[in-house]
Amino acid sequence: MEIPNPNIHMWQGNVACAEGAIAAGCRFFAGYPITPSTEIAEVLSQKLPAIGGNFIQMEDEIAAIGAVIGASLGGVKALTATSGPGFSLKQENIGFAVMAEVPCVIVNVQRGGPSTGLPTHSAQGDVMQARWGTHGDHPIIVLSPSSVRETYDMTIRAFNLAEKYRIPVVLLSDETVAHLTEKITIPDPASIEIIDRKKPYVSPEKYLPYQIDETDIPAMANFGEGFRYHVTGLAHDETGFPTNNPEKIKAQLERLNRKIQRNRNDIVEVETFETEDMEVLVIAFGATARSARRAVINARESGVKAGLLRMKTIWPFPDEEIEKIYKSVKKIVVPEMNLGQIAHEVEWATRREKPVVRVNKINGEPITPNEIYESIISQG
Amino acid sequence: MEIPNPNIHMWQGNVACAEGAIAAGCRFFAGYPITPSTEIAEVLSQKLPAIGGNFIQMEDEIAAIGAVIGASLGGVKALTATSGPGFSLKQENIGFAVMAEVPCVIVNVQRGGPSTGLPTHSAQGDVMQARWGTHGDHPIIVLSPSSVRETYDMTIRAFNLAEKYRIPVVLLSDETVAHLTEKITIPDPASIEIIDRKKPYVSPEKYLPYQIDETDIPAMANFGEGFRYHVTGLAHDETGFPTNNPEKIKAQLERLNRKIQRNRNDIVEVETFETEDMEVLVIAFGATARSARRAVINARESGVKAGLLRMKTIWPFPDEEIEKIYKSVKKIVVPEMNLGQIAHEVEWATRREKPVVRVNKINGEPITPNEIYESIISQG
Amino acid sequence: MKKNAEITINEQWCKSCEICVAFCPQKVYEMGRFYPKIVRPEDCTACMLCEKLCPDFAITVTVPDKIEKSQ
Amino acid sequence: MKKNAEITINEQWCKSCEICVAFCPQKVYEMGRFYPKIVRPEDCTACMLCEKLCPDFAITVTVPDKIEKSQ
Amino acid sequence: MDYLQYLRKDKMPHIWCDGCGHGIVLKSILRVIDKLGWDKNNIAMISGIGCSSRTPGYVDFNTLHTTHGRGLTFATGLKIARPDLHVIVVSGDGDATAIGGNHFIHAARRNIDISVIIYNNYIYGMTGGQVSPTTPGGKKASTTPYGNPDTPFDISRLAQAAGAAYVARSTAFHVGKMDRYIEQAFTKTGFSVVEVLTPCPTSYGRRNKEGRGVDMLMYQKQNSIGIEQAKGKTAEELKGKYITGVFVDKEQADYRQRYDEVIKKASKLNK
Amino acid sequence: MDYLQYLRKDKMPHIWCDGCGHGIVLKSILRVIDKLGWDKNNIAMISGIGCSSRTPGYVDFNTLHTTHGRGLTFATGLKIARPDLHVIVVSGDGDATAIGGNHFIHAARRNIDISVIIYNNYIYGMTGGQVSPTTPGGKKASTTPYGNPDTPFDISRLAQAAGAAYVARSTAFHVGKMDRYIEQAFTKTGFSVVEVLTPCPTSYGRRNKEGRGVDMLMYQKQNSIGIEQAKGKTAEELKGKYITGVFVDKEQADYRQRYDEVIKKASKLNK
Amino acid sequence: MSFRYEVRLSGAGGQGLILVGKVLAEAAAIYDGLNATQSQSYGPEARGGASRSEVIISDGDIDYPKAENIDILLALTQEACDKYIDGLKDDGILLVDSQMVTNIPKGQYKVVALPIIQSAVERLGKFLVSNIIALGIITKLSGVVSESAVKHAIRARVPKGTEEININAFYTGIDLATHWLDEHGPL
Amino acid sequence: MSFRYEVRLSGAGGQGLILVGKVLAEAAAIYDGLNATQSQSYGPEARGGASRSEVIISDGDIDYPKAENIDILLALTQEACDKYIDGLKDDGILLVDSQMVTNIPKGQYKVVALPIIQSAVERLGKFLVSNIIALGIITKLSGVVSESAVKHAIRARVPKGTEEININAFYTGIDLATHWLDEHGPL
Ligand SMILES: Cc1ncc(C[n+]2csc(CCOP(=O)(O)OP(=O)(O)O)c2C)c(N)n1
Ligand SMILES: Cc1ncc(C[n+]2csc(CCOP(=O)(O)OP(=O)(O)O)c2C)c(N)n1
Ligand code: SF4
Ligand code: SF4
Ligand code: SF4
Ligand code: SF4
Ligand code: SF4
Ligand code: SF4
Ligand SMILES: [Mg+2]
Ligand SMILES: [Mg+2]
Repeated sequence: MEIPNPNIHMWQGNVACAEGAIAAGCRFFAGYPITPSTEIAEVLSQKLPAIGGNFIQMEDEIAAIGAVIGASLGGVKALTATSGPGFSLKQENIGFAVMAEVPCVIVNVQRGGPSTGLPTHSAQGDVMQARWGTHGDHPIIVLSPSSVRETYDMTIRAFNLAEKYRIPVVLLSDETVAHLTEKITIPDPASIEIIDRKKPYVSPEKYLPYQIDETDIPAMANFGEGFRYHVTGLAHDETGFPTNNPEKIKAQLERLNRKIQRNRNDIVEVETFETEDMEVLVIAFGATARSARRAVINARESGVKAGLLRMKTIWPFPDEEIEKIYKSVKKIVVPEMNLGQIAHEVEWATRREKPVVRVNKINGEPITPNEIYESIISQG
Repeated sequence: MEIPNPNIHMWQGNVACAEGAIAAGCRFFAGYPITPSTEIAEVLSQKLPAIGGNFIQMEDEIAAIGAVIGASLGGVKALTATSGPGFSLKQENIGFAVMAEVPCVIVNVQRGGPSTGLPTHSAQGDVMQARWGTHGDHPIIVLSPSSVRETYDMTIRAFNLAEKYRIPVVLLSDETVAHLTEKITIPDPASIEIIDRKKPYVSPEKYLPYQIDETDIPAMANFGEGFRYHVTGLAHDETGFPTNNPEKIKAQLERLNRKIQRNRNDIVEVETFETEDMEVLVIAFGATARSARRAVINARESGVKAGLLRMKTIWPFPDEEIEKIYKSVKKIVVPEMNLGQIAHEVEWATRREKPVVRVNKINGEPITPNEIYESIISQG
Repeated sequence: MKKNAEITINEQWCKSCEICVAFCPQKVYEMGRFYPKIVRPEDCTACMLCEKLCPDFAITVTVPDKIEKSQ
Repeated sequence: MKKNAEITINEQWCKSCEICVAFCPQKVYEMGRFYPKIVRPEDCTACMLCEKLCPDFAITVTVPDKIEKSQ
Repeated sequence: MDYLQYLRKDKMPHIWCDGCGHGIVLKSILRVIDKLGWDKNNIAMISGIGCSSRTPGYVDFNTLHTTHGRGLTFATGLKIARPDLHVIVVSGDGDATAIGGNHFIHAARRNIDISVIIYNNYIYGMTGGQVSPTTPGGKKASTTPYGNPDTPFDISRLAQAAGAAYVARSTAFHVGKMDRYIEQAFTKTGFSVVEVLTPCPTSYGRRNKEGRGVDMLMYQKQNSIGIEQAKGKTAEELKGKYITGVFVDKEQADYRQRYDEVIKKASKLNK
Repeated sequence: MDYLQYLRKDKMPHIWCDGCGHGIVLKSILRVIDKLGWDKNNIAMISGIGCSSRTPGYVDFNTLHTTHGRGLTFATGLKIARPDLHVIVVSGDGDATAIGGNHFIHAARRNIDISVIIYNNYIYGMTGGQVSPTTPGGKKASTTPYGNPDTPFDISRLAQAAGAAYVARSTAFHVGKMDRYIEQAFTKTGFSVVEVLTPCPTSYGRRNKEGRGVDMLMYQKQNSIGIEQAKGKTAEELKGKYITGVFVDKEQADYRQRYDEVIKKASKLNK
Repeated sequence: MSFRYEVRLSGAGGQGLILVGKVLAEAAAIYDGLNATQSQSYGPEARGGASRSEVIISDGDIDYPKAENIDILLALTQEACDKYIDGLKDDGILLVDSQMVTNIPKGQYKVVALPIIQSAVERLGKFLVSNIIALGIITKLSGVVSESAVKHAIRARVPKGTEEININAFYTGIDLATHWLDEHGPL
Repeated sequence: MSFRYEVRLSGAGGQGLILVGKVLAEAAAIYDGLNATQSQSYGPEARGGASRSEVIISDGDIDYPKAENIDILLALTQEACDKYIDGLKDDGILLVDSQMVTNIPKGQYKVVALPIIQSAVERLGKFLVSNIIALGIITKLSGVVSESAVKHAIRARVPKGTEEININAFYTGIDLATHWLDEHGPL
């Protein structure tokens, strides 16, 4: 028996998320319990006060995201975690955070839907909601982890992207990964890159909280730092004050969307596996990508040249990454624990030139390697 | 001067919606005021009690949709109306209505978004949200009127579809149509088709509120009619009681989605204009379709063979209807008061074979005929 | 009067919480290996407390007609 | 004391609500065609009521230093 | 009495843990319904989400299990649409006073003829023991591992301030009181609230070393005090005591009566 | 005093209608801030949506105009993250007690050190005059064309029942009282509420034939009564009267003090 | 080909221009058997600031319901005139209150400046009826709706008890316009 | 090629099988330097009903973390046995409580029936340690983790003060398994 390495843990995905948040510098959590995300709150209720942070259980999910935005405006990195029903409730305020450009991280541990659905079972049914759940055109960043270690890393990345781009970032986990206990070796804290919001370097009188410049990402002053600016969910101009001027509105909303579009290469992350000579491309994410990987290995063993593109970033959608590799394949298999939400986007990205075979499951059970394997090797 | 015909009115879109609801048999409204939908509530607060109906202003939008579902379970046709921020808040309970298959109508009069956005200005930014706003895979029906008369007719149709398919139906209006006062000749009440939910014809002991039969649409007993069944947002079987049985869950969720898919031809309505010999196809909906129509006429006058497909049903998406007519065109113009939500679906439907030219506007102003015209006639 | 009440325990539903055992004023029950045992049925006064407190609908105390009426 | 208070009305901000006119205990104001007129400035006791009640930040009553201190 | 006639027997045994008080409350509700002789077809029982909110699944009425905290909103719509139905809402402390707190005070304000039975176990039972707005200060929950820093709501006081017509509190142990209060609530025209203090051994008792359900009921037996007796006592003397009794019982027009006036007026004006 | 130093002058004149009381309330807030000598950089003013909620746009602090009803939730996060800031929430009757009712009672329960000034004009001003939870019974609103059938909330009573440390009510007319209450609220550690009754001539006064703002203020002047004087009076005598005064003023540990204990405990245990 | 006549009414919030738009549209649609739409733009709060109401009248379908090629623009304030002049046709009519709008924007259109508000106050003693005076002027100048249709529409719309003063105001407007035409010749 | 060993633990909620899974996985991953995952299925309420916990142990990557080809299945109740037998390998081990599970499902696997719960009550006087006895048996029968790793993992996991009784229970399990192997020969 080896002397145990203190950096090795058997952690649940949800624990890794909480630990990742702390590693990212998160010092505020506001939430409302809901299966299967509750452990994130429970761990942070214990850990945050121990390091001088704050944990608060709010009266509902709407209040939780409100508090998170408030804390972030005060300069503290803030997190909330929920599942489908709570994610639906948070939508109005998520839109506020997008519009007011307040960095924060929202974890949605997906469970079976719609409605109360299957609270203790797994699903990936909130992919489109994560993109479009709030009203009005808006950009958003959505990441989806496949493992416990990745949950840790991605939580950190979620905070980094939120801070860098002044945007709420959704960590879209699923019951399978969130409740999976897995071996994790956590990285040396010194090796972890932490990004903080860009601070204004002008005097308060000159500060434009929604300035349109060459970066498209305005510097952000925290409340109480002498800048005394105004934050609103109304359409506003560079000063942050409401306006009805169509030109100014247009300029701001375009910048808002552009700041993510133009940085999509920095944001979008995919991982490919055995894609060089593949004839069948599997595109998967989250827990399902684990099964997909095994299915690819098994298919190769049976002589079918399969490859996997695993989406770590879901939104912005990795269309360019798919575009680069799909041309030569005979078909594309898209397994997901929903009725084909990603498959539809894959069809868009690939112009429906290739058959896109959907492997869907919505009964709360994870998709097995074999179910994907069958679709890979089947003819037609 | 003619003797005025009592069926001719100058009505606002919102008034026509309220009047259409009454004509459809709606006798319950629960809402929460929000610009630009408030007039619907105001008119109904006056009219409903006068015909023995009930109007209630609830404490928020969540409560309003809750009350609407409760009233519908009691057998009374029920309506709520809101705009973006309220629509976001209603999402959780909309999912409940889908899952529990409770007919009701939700009006979303779109205003500028995201967030508080532009309360008094027009937009069409909630198209994707109307489809995907609640968590989990779910079907939905979304209709979008272009005129005051159509608001009246479509409100009736929304109730009919809701009752026929046991599903919430979203009437996705926009500030332009909702606040437009326009001449309307209302039809003879006797000529209006009214559809009521299918009632069970079995004895209470045999009644299965979520029966899977050849129609896929279970009969619906109202509370208090002797059937004493159970309604839940949890995954349930044919009896309506919660289950964790993967087979039964699958069967129900598939039926839930199938009942809309297989009836999409009954639900999807489009209107075409000058599409026979067209070289440029314009696809539009809501207020924008009015400008599009004029643009098409103007283009034809300038010698460009343009045609219009106006989507009256937005979801299920009229992909087949588009498929039928797009092959011969040189390009497709999609004007919408958002950043291209429908254009993306059009690209999917047309396999990105044709250039899809987006005419987008998100500053609160309606798209003018000329802006569309320019895109129709421009080269490339 | 005492002797007339009839007590049954539905072991399919009983969850062995021991509430009946603890609160019966007449100590009619004792806890068994898995379920409560009715050890002193003759002491039962048909006070119904056990039935009312059993959270699992597992106890039925039946009182013969005339007694019920005379209560 | 009365004579020393100086009253100004910012007509850019005044919305002609007439609150100052109605509540000045000394009837210092009368309503004009569009804006209140200061008709009896000499009667002003610098009670500040008009300033406090003007919802539009349109009235300023300035009290010379020493008076303010003696209040 | 025969509880079984009101139960969906094939759904039994219920999911509640051994020693959970929820079953005791449900029984009281059924006894009252039986006593009142209500027709099962005319009863609608509605809940939100939680262990307590699973109640409707077990009873043979028109039953509706809604979204977390929203039971009262659905009930409001149903009651207005169908004044002929007896509308009963069952709710947990979390369901009624955390996420559903606003609906609770507004239903009270409207004085709509609905009875709410709140199973107050000071905790979120269903999700495994997180702190609730009624968890006493200092107590442990899975999200207050160092003890709850907050002060709990007094549900009855809140209901009273918001305008309810009838408000009472009992423990699950005091079945006689509970029956009486629930009966008074059910027969009251207007908004009535009965708060029942009930043990959750699994998610609350265990963590706070209060033992099993049976122990927690014993505590209730020994530490309850009626409001009348409580009146003279100091806060010190009342520490750890459960104060039970009827807090409000007043006559005032309910929502229906008032809206019927609106209908009368409107019909006259629009004739 | 010089109000202008606290105003964003380029945003003036404000959007409030002629005779609207909101400006009077804002002035009172500014006078108190001036008196207390607070540094503008350390003040955060937060609101929801409504005419009243437009206040933050005009003042030169850290200002945040959130979503309808949610101001208190943002404020809670900010105050916890930044205990050094003075956090003031301004809200309307609809914002605070309709859609935001739950956040209101929970902020009170937590006794978090935030002051809320509620501009209660009995109506939804911003959206054109719909009934609000505080609209008196019988009054007309655009959604109660036959008169409001409902009974209004007593905001102060609700705040009290929910646990606020300081609760007071003034009219906009009574500037002296208003200043005093707001000052007491601002200096209170814990959750403090000042409800100011304020005229909305446009959306309420006109429809209810109560005249212009000036007339409505005159009514306030003539029909207000302090709680002390009100005590002896019958309901009949108090009809149509505005009861003003301080309803609660108590000392109790605020959220911060209690959570600091948690932090202390946690740090010790996890060393 | 069907005709399309565009009217834009502009001024300050509270001047009753939305009512004028509605009456004009109803006159055309309900009493004159034409087609009509009426729309308005709101400020951030539907209160205060410059306000705009537009009426399109046609004997055919009205697709785009906003004014683009305005036949007649009413401007009761200088701010409104400056803000809403865009879109007035080259040969369109710019109708302004001669006291409120003193700075006439340059353009090809025909300018009709009349003391609308003053007439309301002085002739009818009621500031509030300026809007109906303007309606009378527009009725006369445009010729697109019949006087009797507008009269009926006014009676149907205005609050009970105010019919007479409003009809008077309307004729005051007709009068002002008639005089102007007499003086300046037909438009 | 790396090996993959699949363990499924099943019984009633509250029997502590999730803990067993966690300890087993930690033994493998933290103390034996292997890779491991542990997962569980919940009933509707995460309470009551049959419960399942699964551990996958491997010296390589573990992609799919659920059991599909089970090497050893523990069933402490009949219900659990019936419900979770699916997926047990043809040559896998079915370990059951000999008193609770009397109806052994037919199949190719090797059946090991031992009085787990009885031993807990009788040998250790504590019903609650049945789970750790089962862990001992599994450790011995599977051979996939070292006894010392499991022992360390138990100490690290169980509540302070209960270490000894749990270690005793663990060795009781090792004992039972050793005897069984002695009697029936190696698996
Ligand atoms: C919108 C939403 N948020 C959170 C949850 C998770 N949830 C289910 S029940 C519950 C709390 C239940 O507590 P309580 O109402 O006191 O009932 P109990 O289980 O204690 O009887 C929570 C937080 C949910 N289902 N929906
Ligand atoms: C979610 C949501 N629902 C509704 C609205 C519309 N809305 C804006 S302000 C308001 C009411 C304002 O009333 P109050 O809070 O009393 O403020 P007042 O305008 O009277 O000062 C409403 C309903 C909104 N903006 N957001
Ligand atoms: S009270 Fe009921 S459930 Fe509990 S032990 Fe007795 S019979 Fe069993
Ligand atoms: S009825 Fe009363 S006396 Fe008889 S067993 Fe039950 S509790 Fe005991
Ligand atoms: S109170 Fe102020 S706004 Fe009103 S009339 Fe007087 S100066 Fe003008
Ligand atoms: S300060 Fe007082 S006395 Fe002077 S003008 Fe104002 S209200 Fe009148
Ligand atoms: S968790 Fe608590 S409330 Fe839920 S069933 Fe168990 S004991 Fe009852
Ligand atoms: S509508 Fe009412 S509350 Fe709003 S600004 Fe006008 S008077 Fe004030
Ligand atoms: Mg509870
Ligand atoms: Mg208000």
